[in-house]
Amino acid sequence: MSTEHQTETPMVEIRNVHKRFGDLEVLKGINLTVNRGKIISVIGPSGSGKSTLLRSVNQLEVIDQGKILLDGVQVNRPDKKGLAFERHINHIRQNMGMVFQHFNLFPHLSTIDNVTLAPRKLKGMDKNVARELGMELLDRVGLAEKAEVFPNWLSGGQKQRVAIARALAMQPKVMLFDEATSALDPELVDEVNRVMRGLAEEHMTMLIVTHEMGFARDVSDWAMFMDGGVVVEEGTPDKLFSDPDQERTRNFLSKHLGDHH
Amino acid sequence: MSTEHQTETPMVEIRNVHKRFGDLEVLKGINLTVNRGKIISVIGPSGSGKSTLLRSVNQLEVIDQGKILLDGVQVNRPDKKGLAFERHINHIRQNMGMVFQHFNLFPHLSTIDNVTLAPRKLKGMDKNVARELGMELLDRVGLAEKAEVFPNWLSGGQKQRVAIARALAMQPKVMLFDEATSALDPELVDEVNRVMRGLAEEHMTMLIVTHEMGFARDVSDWAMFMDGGVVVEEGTPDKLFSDPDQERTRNFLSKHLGDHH
Amino acid sequence: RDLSEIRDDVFQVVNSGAYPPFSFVDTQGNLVGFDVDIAEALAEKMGVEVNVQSSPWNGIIAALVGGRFDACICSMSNTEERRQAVDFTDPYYSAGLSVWVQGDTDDINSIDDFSGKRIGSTLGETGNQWAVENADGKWRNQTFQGLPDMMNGLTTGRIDAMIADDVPVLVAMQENAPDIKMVDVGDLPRWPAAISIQKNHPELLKALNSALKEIKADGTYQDIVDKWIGEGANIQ
Amino acid sequence: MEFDFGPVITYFPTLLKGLGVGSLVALVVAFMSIVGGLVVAVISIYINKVLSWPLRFFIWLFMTTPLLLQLYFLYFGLGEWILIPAILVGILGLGFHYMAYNADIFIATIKSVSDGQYEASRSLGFGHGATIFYIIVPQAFIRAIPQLGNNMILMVKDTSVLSAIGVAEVVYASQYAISVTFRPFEFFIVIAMLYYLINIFMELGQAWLERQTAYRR
Amino acid sequence: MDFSLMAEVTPLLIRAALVTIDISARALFFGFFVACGLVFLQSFRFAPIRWFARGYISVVRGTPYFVQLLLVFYGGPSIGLKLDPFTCGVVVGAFNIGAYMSEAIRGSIESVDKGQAEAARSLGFGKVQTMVSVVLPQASALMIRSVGVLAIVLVKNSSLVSIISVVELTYQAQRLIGSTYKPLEIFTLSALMYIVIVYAVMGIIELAYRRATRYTTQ
Ligand SMILES: Nc1ncnc2c1ncn2[C@@H]1O[C@H](COP(=O)(O)OP(=O)(O)OP(=O)(O)O)[C@@H](O)[C@H]1O
Ligand SMILES: Nc1ncnc2c1ncn2[C@@H]1O[C@H](COP(=O)(O)OP(=O)(O)OP(=O)(O)O)[C@@H](O)[C@H]1O
Ligand SMILES: [Mg+2]
Ligand SMILES: [Mg+2]
Repeated sequence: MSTEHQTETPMVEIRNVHKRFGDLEVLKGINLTVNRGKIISVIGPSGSGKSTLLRSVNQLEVIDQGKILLDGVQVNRPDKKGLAFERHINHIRQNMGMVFQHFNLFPHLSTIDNVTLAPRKLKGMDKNVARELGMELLDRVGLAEKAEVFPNWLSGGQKQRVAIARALAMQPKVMLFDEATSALDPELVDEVNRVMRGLAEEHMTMLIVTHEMGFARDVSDWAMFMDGGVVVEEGTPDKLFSDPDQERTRNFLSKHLGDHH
Repeated sequence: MSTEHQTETPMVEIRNVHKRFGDLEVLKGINLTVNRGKIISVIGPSGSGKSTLLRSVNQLEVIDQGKILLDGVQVNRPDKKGLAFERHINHIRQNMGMVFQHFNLFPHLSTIDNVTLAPRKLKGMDKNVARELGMELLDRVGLAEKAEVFPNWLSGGQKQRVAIARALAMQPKVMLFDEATSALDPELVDEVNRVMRGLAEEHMTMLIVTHEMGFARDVSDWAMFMDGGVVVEEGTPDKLFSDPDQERTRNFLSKHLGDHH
Repeated sequence: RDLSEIRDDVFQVVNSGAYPPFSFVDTQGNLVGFDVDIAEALAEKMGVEVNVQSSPWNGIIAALVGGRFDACICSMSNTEERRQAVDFTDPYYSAGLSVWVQGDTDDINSIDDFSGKRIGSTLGETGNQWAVENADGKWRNQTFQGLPDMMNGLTTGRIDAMIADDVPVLVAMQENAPDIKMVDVGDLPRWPAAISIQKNHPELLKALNSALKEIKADGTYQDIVDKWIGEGANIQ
Repeated sequence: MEFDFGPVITYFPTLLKGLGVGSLVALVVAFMSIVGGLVVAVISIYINKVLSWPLRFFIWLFMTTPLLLQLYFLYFGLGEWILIPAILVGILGLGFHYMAYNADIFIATIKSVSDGQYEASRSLGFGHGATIFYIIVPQAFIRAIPQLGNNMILMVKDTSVLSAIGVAEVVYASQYAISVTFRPFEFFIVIAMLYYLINIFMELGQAWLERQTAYRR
Repeated sequence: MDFSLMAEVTPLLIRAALVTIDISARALFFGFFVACGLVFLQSFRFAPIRWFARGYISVVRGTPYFVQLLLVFYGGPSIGLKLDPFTCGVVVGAFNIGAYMSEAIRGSIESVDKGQAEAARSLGFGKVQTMVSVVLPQASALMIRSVGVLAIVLVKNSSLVSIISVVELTYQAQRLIGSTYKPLEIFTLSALMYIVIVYAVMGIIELAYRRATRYTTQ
């Protein structure tokens, strides 16, 4: 097995993944390899299946066909049922942080508790240690002074940053971002950008769904363009954004680039 | 009174608006004039009070001080209480469409019903007429085939577009967008951009809160930069984005421009 | 209401409806019993129309005091305290307390033997009052909502002995012969059962008393006793 | 009607003692029925059907039959085999009864907590059970407070049913006193006031809870 | 079990059960309007009206039902309100359950996300229309459950009206036990009848609940 060569195992592997909702086939055989410490962006039009792909990676959506591997370990396990699958997937998910498009903060917990709940309960981290870690993370996203505030009182961007801090608190191997920066202003995008770079240096792997081409181009090591449930094209950001091979990609990007000139 | 010169009355006037949440003063005397058929963008860092300002315009937040006028008619009416204020504000709000940062679609209604509910109930529009209008609007945002689907089954961008269609269905005089395009991919941004331009030609006035500087610059006739509850600077997009007067604005924008080059 | 008003209307009488043989519903749903017949006999003598209804015990007192009913012909004991609140007619029978134990109990033969035992009584009845006032920490009182409950409690061993008016228990014994027996523990008080009416209605009181005398005199009373209590029984 | 509250004063200590007994029962029952109701709701929504079937039957049984009958069954019906002390019968009967009612409320509020919350928690690595415990239940509980308050306020007054099996709570105490003194209205008015006193505390508690949780919705 | 006795008393108990159904159904019907009225009054801006509604709810929930029955039944005539026992049961029942129901309705309404009402208001919906078109449909799931519980409570609490001499199921059963000394048989029968009634109510609740939550599952 390839797990012997730790450093060479890709962090995430997506192999021929299919997913349907009723009659609608949303993912039609997706393949993607994400190497350790890399940042991969997924772009594509609305409804193309980006969120569904991301949710499949940590099995919030059970896929119909194909394989997903995290660090060489298979994530989807059609052979495991019930409790056995539960135990397996909970363990896996602790290594994958996810930031949702709609944030999904826990409204009954203060900001700091949102961040520290998982390390306290899942890793049995001491309350004070967790608090320190949480404050550090909140500080990193510029929200230290909102620690005791409840999510309902936060602005959109503030919520999003709390969601990022919450996902980071488990010190996962991979971070999955679903439009993680859409509610952030440029200064913060820059901030998050720096945070991500820092994480990448600490060998954090990141899979990012985004609509902000500029951000995607800036931050990522590899980019993938999806449409209608299939991968249209992938490559380095430089290549994909400046000189795409596919007509479809060009069309999509031209709209965007048109915005700025 | 200035109402005689219809064309010269500004569509929206915000005069010295103050708003506090408990101890936190979020708006510290904002002034803004939005002329008929113009698109105004409000930009600024997270937590600067942009959403609060927008919500104040249609009195979802009751302001503590100042005046807001729609087409020469005062919106906030500290003198009116109870039912009188109710009648007044409901009437006013029918002329202001709002698209929320979190969309707030009605989960118990299908997409088309989300769009047609207001014209049917408030204008007594015939069911079939409303349906036709609704389908037209859904088509305009590219979602005709999702008419019978419930919001829970929509992707992020799809939800946002439904929210836009819903606000347009009342054929308001002013549209208020709170990050109305954050979940839209470039193609759609372009689409929405065109929709907005079309609306502007039909003399629709628009007030837009956005983080996408490119979009703001492209689409708007006037731009305002807020920070910490005050207006730092305003001007034409060309001036504001290329050659701002204030250090603070320059700083904020430099981060953004840095993204793309 | 006093008599004159009742004459124009109906004489409203209440009982508990769950106290055989004095008042109960038969399997046809009719309210019958000793108290009911007495009420009807009295009404006939008084020359008024009568309507007999039932209400749970805790409602009865309210019903009487509250004035929705004119009289309670419900085997009510005439006691000192109650006379503060209502008026009583002359007694129409006299009820005796009795003590009952399980068939195989032999260690309860006097009131002294109650010591340390659990003694049952029906909440709100005179037996209950006697047991509460005389317990003085010597025995534990346990109460029930009605005789059927209490007999159940006795046979299942929730209580060691029960205190109840004798006639209803004797009648119940005939009906379904549970394994219990009466023990003679010596002196237990007897209370006169009387009709209660609201205070300050002298006309009604007088009419009821004279009607009582009449039915006792002309044999109607003994016929009713024979019918419900037992041939030739003497409960005066 | 003339009122004479003299007798009430004589029996007031007994009434207070009855109130104490009733409150004690109510406290235990409140705890039992809320925790139990939550457990029943969680199991019947989340755990597999095999376990949930008997539970649904349990809910069904206690919801469909009157409390009084349940008490009679536990007190007299089981008397042939086991003699449960009256106060325990009362606690069990009331407890299970309101457990069934509360479960019904929790079922609705648990289902109303959005799927997004469940997913967010699962994606952090919380298991099914932990998600329910840390995320779903607290939010469902917050939403259930007004209805739970309603049920508990009803329950406090239902403790009077226990007088049927001889538990000396306040209605029981008054029943004895009324049959001795024949002053029903005076006693009922005083009982109503005593209950109202308890109710004020419960309403204050509920309002406090609602205020504490208002911004946590 | 004495089956012949059971057969004999069944018609009597059925008649009493019909009284139970009748009195509960009417109280529920009128109680719902009382509840809506109370919810409505609590939304007034004029504080004394709100206080009145809160005070009413507080007092009615705070005092025992049987005391309310007795006071209205016996105290009523002195203020010119002379109701026959059945009507009194319906009226007091409706005003009693209405207080609880208004709290149940309020709680359900408050459980709906605030953003929903804001979205409707921003479209120009008035308070009432927002309530009817947007908030209530989403509150209805919880409302059906919690009002449903109260409907069941009402059926079961109807036994308390016997205190004002209405012969309903429980009291009839107790009277029959008093005369026959057969508690097991008679309680079994009356329990069966309660089960049938309440089960029917639960069935209706379940159906309504499924309808109200249709949009969450497609
Ligand atoms: N209901 C509330 N109670 C208390 N504080 C609030 C409330 N709503 C907003 N705030 C605070 O007011 C400030 C301004 O919020 P607002 O939502 O207007 O920001 P914004 O400019 O829209 O930010 P973003 O770009 O992140 O959406 C924030 O600091 C926020 O925490
Ligand atoms: N639970 C569901 N049931 C049915 N259809 C669904 C469901 N979730 C998503 N879909 C559909 O699947 C398609 C892909 O959705 P997805 O959320 O993956 O899109 P996306 O690429 O993330 O779009 P966006 O950029 O707008 O967020 C959409 O057409 C959507 O309507
Ligand atoms: Mg998406
Ligand atoms: Mg905002």
